Amino acid sequence: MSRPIEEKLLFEKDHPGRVGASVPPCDVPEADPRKVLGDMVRASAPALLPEMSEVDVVRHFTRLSTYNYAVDFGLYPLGSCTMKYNPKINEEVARLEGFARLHPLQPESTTQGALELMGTLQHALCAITGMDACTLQPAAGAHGEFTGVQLIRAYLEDQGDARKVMLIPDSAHGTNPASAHFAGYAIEQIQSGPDGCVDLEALKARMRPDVAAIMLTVPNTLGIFEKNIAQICRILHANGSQVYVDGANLNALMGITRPGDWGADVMHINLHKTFSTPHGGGGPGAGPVACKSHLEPYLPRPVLAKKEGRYLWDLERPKSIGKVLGFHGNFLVLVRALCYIETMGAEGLKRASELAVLNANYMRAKLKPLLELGFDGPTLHEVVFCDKGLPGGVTTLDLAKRLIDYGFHPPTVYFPLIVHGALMIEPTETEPREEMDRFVDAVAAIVKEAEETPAFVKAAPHNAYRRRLDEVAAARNPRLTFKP
Amino acid sequence: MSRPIEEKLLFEKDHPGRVGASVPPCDVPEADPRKVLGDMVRASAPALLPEMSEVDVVRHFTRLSTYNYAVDFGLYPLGSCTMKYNPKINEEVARLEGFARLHPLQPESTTQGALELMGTLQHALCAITGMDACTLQPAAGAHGEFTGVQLIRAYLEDQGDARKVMLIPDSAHGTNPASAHFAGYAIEQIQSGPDGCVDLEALKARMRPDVAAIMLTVPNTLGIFEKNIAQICRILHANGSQVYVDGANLNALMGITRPGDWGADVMHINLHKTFSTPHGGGGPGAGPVACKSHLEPYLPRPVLAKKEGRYLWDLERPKSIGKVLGFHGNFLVLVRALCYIETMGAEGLKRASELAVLNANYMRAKLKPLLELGFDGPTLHEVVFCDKGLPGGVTTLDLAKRLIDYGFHPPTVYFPLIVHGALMIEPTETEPREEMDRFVDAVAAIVKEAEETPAFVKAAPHNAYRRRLDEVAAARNPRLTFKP
Amino acid sequence: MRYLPASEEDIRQMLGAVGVQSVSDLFASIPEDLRLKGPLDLPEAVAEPVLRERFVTRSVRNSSPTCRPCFLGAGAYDHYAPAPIDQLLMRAEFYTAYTPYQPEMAQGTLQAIFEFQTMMADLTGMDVSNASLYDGASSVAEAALMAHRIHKGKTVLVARSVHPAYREVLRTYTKHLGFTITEVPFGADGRLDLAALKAAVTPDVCLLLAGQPNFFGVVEDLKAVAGALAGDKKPLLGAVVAEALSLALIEPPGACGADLVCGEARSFGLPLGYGGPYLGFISTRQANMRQLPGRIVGETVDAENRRGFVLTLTTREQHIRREKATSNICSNEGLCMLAATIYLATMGRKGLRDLALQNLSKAEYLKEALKAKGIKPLFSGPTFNEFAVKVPAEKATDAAYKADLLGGYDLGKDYPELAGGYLLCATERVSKLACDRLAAVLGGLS
Amino acid sequence: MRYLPASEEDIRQMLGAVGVQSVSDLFASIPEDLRLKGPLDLPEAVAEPVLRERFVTRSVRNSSPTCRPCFLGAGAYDHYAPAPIDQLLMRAEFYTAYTPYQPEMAQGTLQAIFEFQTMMADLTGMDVSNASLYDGASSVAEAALMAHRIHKGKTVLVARSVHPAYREVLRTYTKHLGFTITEVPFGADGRLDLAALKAAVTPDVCLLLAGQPNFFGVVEDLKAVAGALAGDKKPLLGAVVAEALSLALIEPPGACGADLVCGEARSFGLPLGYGGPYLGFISTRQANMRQLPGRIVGETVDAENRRGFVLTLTTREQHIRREKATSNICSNEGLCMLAATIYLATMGRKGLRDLALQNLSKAEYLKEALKAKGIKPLFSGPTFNEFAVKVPAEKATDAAYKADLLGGYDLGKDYPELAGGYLLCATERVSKLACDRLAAVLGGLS
Ligand SMILES: Cc1ncc(COP(=O)(O)O)c(C=O)c1O
Ligand SMILES: Cc1ncc(COP(=O)(O)O)c(C=O)c1O
Repeated sequence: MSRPIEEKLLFEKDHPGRVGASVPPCDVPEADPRKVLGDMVRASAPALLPEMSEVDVVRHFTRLSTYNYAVDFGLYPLGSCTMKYNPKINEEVARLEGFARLHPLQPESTTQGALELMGTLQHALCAITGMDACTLQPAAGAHGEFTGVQLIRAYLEDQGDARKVMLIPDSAHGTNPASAHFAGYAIEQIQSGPDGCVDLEALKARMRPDVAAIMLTVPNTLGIFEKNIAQICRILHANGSQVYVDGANLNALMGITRPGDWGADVMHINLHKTFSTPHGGGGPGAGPVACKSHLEPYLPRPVLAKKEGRYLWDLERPKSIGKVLGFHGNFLVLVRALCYIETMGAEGLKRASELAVLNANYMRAKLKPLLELGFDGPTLHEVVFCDKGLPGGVTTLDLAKRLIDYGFHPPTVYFPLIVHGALMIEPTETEPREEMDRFVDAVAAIVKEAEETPAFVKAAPHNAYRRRLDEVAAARNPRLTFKP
Repeated sequence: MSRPIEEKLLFEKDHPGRVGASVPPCDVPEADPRKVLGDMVRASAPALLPEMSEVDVVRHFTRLSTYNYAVDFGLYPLGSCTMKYNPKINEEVARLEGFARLHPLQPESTTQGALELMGTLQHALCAITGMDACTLQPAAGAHGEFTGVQLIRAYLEDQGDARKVMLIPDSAHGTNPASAHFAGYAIEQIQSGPDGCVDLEALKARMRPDVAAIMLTVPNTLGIFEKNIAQICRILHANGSQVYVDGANLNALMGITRPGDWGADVMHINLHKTFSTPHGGGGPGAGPVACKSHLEPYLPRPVLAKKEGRYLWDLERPKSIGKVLGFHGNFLVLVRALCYIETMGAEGLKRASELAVLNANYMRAKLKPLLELGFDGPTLHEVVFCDKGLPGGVTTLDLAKRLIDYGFHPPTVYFPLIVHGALMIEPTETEPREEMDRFVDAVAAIVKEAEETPAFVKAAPHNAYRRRLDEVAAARNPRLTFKP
Repeated sequence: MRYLPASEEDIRQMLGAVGVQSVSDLFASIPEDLRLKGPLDLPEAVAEPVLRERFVTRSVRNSSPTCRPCFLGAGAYDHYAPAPIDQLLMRAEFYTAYTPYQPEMAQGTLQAIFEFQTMMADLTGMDVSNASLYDGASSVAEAALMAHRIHKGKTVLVARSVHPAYREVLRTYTKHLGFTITEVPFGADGRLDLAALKAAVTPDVCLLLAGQPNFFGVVEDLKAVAGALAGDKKPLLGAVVAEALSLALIEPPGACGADLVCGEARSFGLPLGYGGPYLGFISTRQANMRQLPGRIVGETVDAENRRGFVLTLTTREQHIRREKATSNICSNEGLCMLAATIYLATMGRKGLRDLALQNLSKAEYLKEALKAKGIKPLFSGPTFNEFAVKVPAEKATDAAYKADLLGGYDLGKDYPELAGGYLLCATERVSKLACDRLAAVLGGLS
Repeated sequence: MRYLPASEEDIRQMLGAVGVQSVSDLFASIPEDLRLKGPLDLPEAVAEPVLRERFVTRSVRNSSPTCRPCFLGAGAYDHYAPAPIDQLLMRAEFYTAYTPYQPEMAQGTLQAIFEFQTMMADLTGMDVSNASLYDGASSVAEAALMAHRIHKGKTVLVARSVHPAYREVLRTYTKHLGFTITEVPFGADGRLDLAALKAAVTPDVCLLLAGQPNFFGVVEDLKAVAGALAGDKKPLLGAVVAEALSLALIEPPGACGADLVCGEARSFGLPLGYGGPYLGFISTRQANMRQLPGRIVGETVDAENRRGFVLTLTTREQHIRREKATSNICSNEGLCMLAATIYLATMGRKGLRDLALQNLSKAEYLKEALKAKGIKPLFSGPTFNEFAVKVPAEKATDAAYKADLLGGYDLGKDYPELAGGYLLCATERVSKLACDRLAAVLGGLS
């Protein structure tokens, strides 16, 4: 193909009289909406829904798709996002009619295959995390955080010991404080030490009875393993507090070490990161929560149970925090995740983590001559560089935009917040070495360009479907819908 | 996305030790190939088969795909190719396991669904063409031609009247003479009259006993309906000759007029043109042959029959020309074609032809101020322009290549041979008007460029994945495989 | 392993570049005593052909609406999704992309979101919409939090006729935030009891949530409801739409005085999927835009002044505002949003209305068929494609199943006061014949 | 109609631009008396949801190897196609494109063909390959025409042990071209009778076609066959490969002295599909390149000297040479070729060999299991994944079916002299258990 075809908005393609779908003829008498619904009948059609032929629709979205970058094209090194390859067999099995067309409220006797699948996945997630119980209901990582923090809260209240404060390191993802906040906690940020880890002494000093829990991402968003994690758990527990682990970075740890064994009480898992389910341009994901047995009574209803060899939904959960989603979680995402786990097996998952860490360290080693590290300590599955030393006044954003011209998706930028102009790089284990080399070469070329022609770099991207987009203008004068 | 990613050849991506597929463990004792096969064991592995991971493979072909243009992007006006939209539901039903995983030699009692489908399709094709019988065995248009001509030959021989000569107009597609040649005929080219049609008087004059048949494309490759077709049939029949119709352009005629009613004896149908099955970058297609009852005894074996409500394959066909394909035809293409026919229904097919002709005439009207017509008479589903009057020494090829820069696939060029520098344009009925307007605008722009900056046009394409490719060098020094 | 490109030789070279001896050296920062000693307690890897068969087996150990016409609705409606949708979703450019953080290489996703926002606003009669939420239930909870931010009151009135799971999620979300959740009863017509509503409104009430249609399938007189909300600090009116298809035929909440609309848009081209992934949304008035939860896309221009789209109003979001964000949501339901966008473009304004009308007609037909068997609607209010009747509910589902039908929903599970109430849904996918069969089955129960 | 974008308004405007009153005016060039008076004798249009169900119904009115392990080969072998293949084929860039006539916008297809040609040449031990032919049977016919062009002789020797359908197509193709087709018998080992072969060779023989493996699954001693072809005007040796997977384990024909290899490569990632579309091919020595039928892709450079690919040697083809072309083929099996290319890249040289070895092992196991039940191979020659036995063939298939197995192929249909011969195939997809079950069933027949 040549350059992407410029495609208008759907509403600019509206063509009255065109038809995009065929509705079967009605085999019952047509009802008169006005008679049935009275004046609650819709007075005017939704004017903006376009009329298009099937051809128009297919071309519209096919053309739009060509403006996107994707994992199936190449490296997508968004840190803490684990943009690993999305296996094709997962997509195939998730589309089997016996899964895709199941109604969530069918009697359990008619859904044993689906329930067995969920039970098997719960077991696998417990085995991987070292936890005792699991809920598959949360729809994403942040949803899992919220659920997990609610479990802590319900447990503590049940102990008669409601507490107010959630401790969260400054390196944490924004969802952590937000999730804790919506569970009613006051957030207290704790500063990372010079090694990027929790300052143990400061933590000890903060141990007062108002501390409900700590939320830790392990390895953290710098890619650093929280070396004192076991001790942290002990400190918190001694204070009557709980430990929440954000499992977004579990991809570094499978088969190597388990949060449950450190002493953590509860964690969420991003199936759309560690377990290869696609990101879909922003979801759907799934954020199961795994916990120790003392938190199990509080899990969202209903809980999957097994009686006399049959699975069923147990609704009688008096201590449950209640539902967090309308039905049983993002089932079709769960299907994919189990397909991945069974494909990999115990050894394969461990190997995935090992190679994820190897790839990240390889990138680190190759990029170190070009960029400055955010923190110096050993890192696992991802590495964070800072903008110090970028020549020619070129910023992290400029570097990122110029990478687009080289055919790469940029890393996560300006996060974590504790690193100036952060560039957070996570290649994942599914990246071949040559692809990483290609990326390193691109960074080297850009650094050179930054020295020689900084203005050119600052004006990037030059070859993308769009030049740099004005985000400030968009926020200042929000235009959120098409106006005819 | 930015510009397409340059992707090497598979062999340059060979990476020993990588694995792309998982072969299940063998549940029987592993045989020793040397023991079983003796010295017929393969001595060395096929060295060039690459070792790649699944990720590598998916990226390789995904990247390659971005170098292609396709119907799902826009207008693909290849004349006589009928590049209509390929409906998505066709693709879905053709992948049902009960079709896709049927073995061709299963007992008929286990394939009644497939046989009923084929029977229904045969009936539909007979209804559309006005013929009496039909074989679904041929795999493409040319294969259908060969089959149809063989039917004629077998019939005439059976009459004790083997004849030698096949008459073919100069406007015919190259497959016509080639197919007739391989059926053992001497080809005699007949010149088109000034109206692009067969010269009736010349034809009459040629009616001698050596003429086996005439092969006519109707409408012909100029898009012109052979107005004397009925008379031609009568002339040939009076001479004891047969009439073969190349149905490549049936898309102009559905529900409007039927070759069987004109007096034609046999024809092929391109399911991958008229009946919306995808072209697949060069097949697979399907070229069923429909004929009058006098030719039926000669159809390829086996013939689909129905006995006591059950379908079966009738092998007892003593007069059959024999098989032309190993099994029963391109079945999964047939599935798609029937899905299309049943989607459209009688009226829908007629409407498709009407609109195909309307679209072509619209293109003709809009392009006429810009390009010179090859022939002046009324045309149906396609229109042919010539290169006369292209300014600046710009050729048909240059115009075609420059269209690529404008994001269009060029029309068929330099065919039919009787038009100088032919540009043969068939939009099909699935093209929306705006898309045709966009194309006309592009042609207008190029004609202007040809006046102003002809050298630029002659150097096109400029924006494609590749600049103009050297076909002469390729043919002079053929490099047909990768050499390490 | 086919997803792991590194060969032994790659590993050797990469270890060399890193400057370590072995892969396990890379994990030196993990204290020895925390390392897992044995292998994970999981089965061995399974080869793709075997695994595929295992999943096929699992899938056929369920009986779905494919074999049995489905009269079960209750928040999940069995509609047909035209074939192009899934094939477009399967384009790697869409499904293997992340959230569009780098707009210059994500315009495909961004333009589609902008189109979705526009169509959802149009359908609901609102000015703006977000880019999706997890599902209908959580959208109700997010709506309550949003209404509180706008109005400041801490009491939420929710119609008892709102989907029970949605109400439960609302409670879970607000449990520790000092909210009071008060249910407003329904009348004999199945509609909101307006007198009770009026009595419940206090200055602390920030929001009234009413189902449209409600859980009983009954279409509320939303204008009357809006009229009942009076006073100085009058609460926001939020419509909860669990069956988005109804928007094509029912007066949009925006035209009835609603301030926000939340709900579930899975009916727009997504599979039933045993409950997920689904597609939550909120749309609202322009003035409330900055209080919306979730992603929002806005129009802008690039350096060459060409139109383009970006994620916008991001200062509402957790990655910038952390605990002060309007929501904790990050990954949402992007691909589901895309499916709905394709669906709406495919159906068009006329197709969607035709389909909605057909749903209405099927339900009305089923109602009449049941009446003919002596089974009466539980409520007198008008309905869309779902309605409640009075039958021996415990027996009904089994009896239907034996007749190769997926029966309805036993209202007694959630509403003790409606024991014997049975919720039935009839979409375009149930035939007249199936309706007749169901009527015969239910009519035959004592 | 959803595939027809023109609205009434479009039609009005387009008619205006054309300058006619009505659509029927456009057909004025078709004589009135030839116009169809009534509508086509076809049913009315069916809506997509209904039609989909109809096709599902049709598809389940067949019983396929999905439910029944398949011991039927005979030219179509039940192999697993890894999931990425079909998802890549579904990229519109591939399946909705035409033959790559405009190379600058078809490099994706062209590069894939070049890769296919390379791998097929490598697998067969030849120098070059074409881009595909219709199927294995027609490739045999094309090979005969090609050999004639090279050698000029008009007699083709074909082993009687070549696939019966292939031989039949060969006869159909050559019927009117003055060829003599002579069959060469097989010996007790199932291999070509070399003495008979030698006796049959005359200066007019342009080609000997031998199956490798042949229809009985027997692997020919192709080197000995090559040795038997002597003399001045010695014929070309053509190997017919109906089961392309065997190429991974059997000495390639090129290494045994063959001049060309033709056959069927459907085993490489394509569905059984009730017989089509399949994937024919011919590969040959460099010297014969210009006599190949069908499309061929060659490497070249563009105006900026970058590597690129084009259709080449097109002067062989009908659109240039018309009746003097090397073949009439035009559309071939492009997408099937792509599937095979993806398959071969996925399997790799090691994976393909492992799979072939597993096929060999399964067949050997089945052979032994049958021997244990007293059923003996019909031939003594070595086999790959298929072999013939002697059983009451007429009863065998029914009995197998009753035991939920798809049984083998009754050789008596094509070889009266082998009445009671039964051809059985065992690929990687039949389990040990299924083999045991089949052995028990066949052993139980009198
Ligand atoms: C460390 C961390 N925690 C939590 C999340 C939130 O996960 P989700 O987007 O699935 O809600 C992210 C997402 O990027 C993350 O990186
Ligand atoms: C008029 C005409 N006849 C025959 C053919 C050959 O059809 P196929 O490519 O299906 O063999 C073509 C192909 O373009 C054609 O245009």
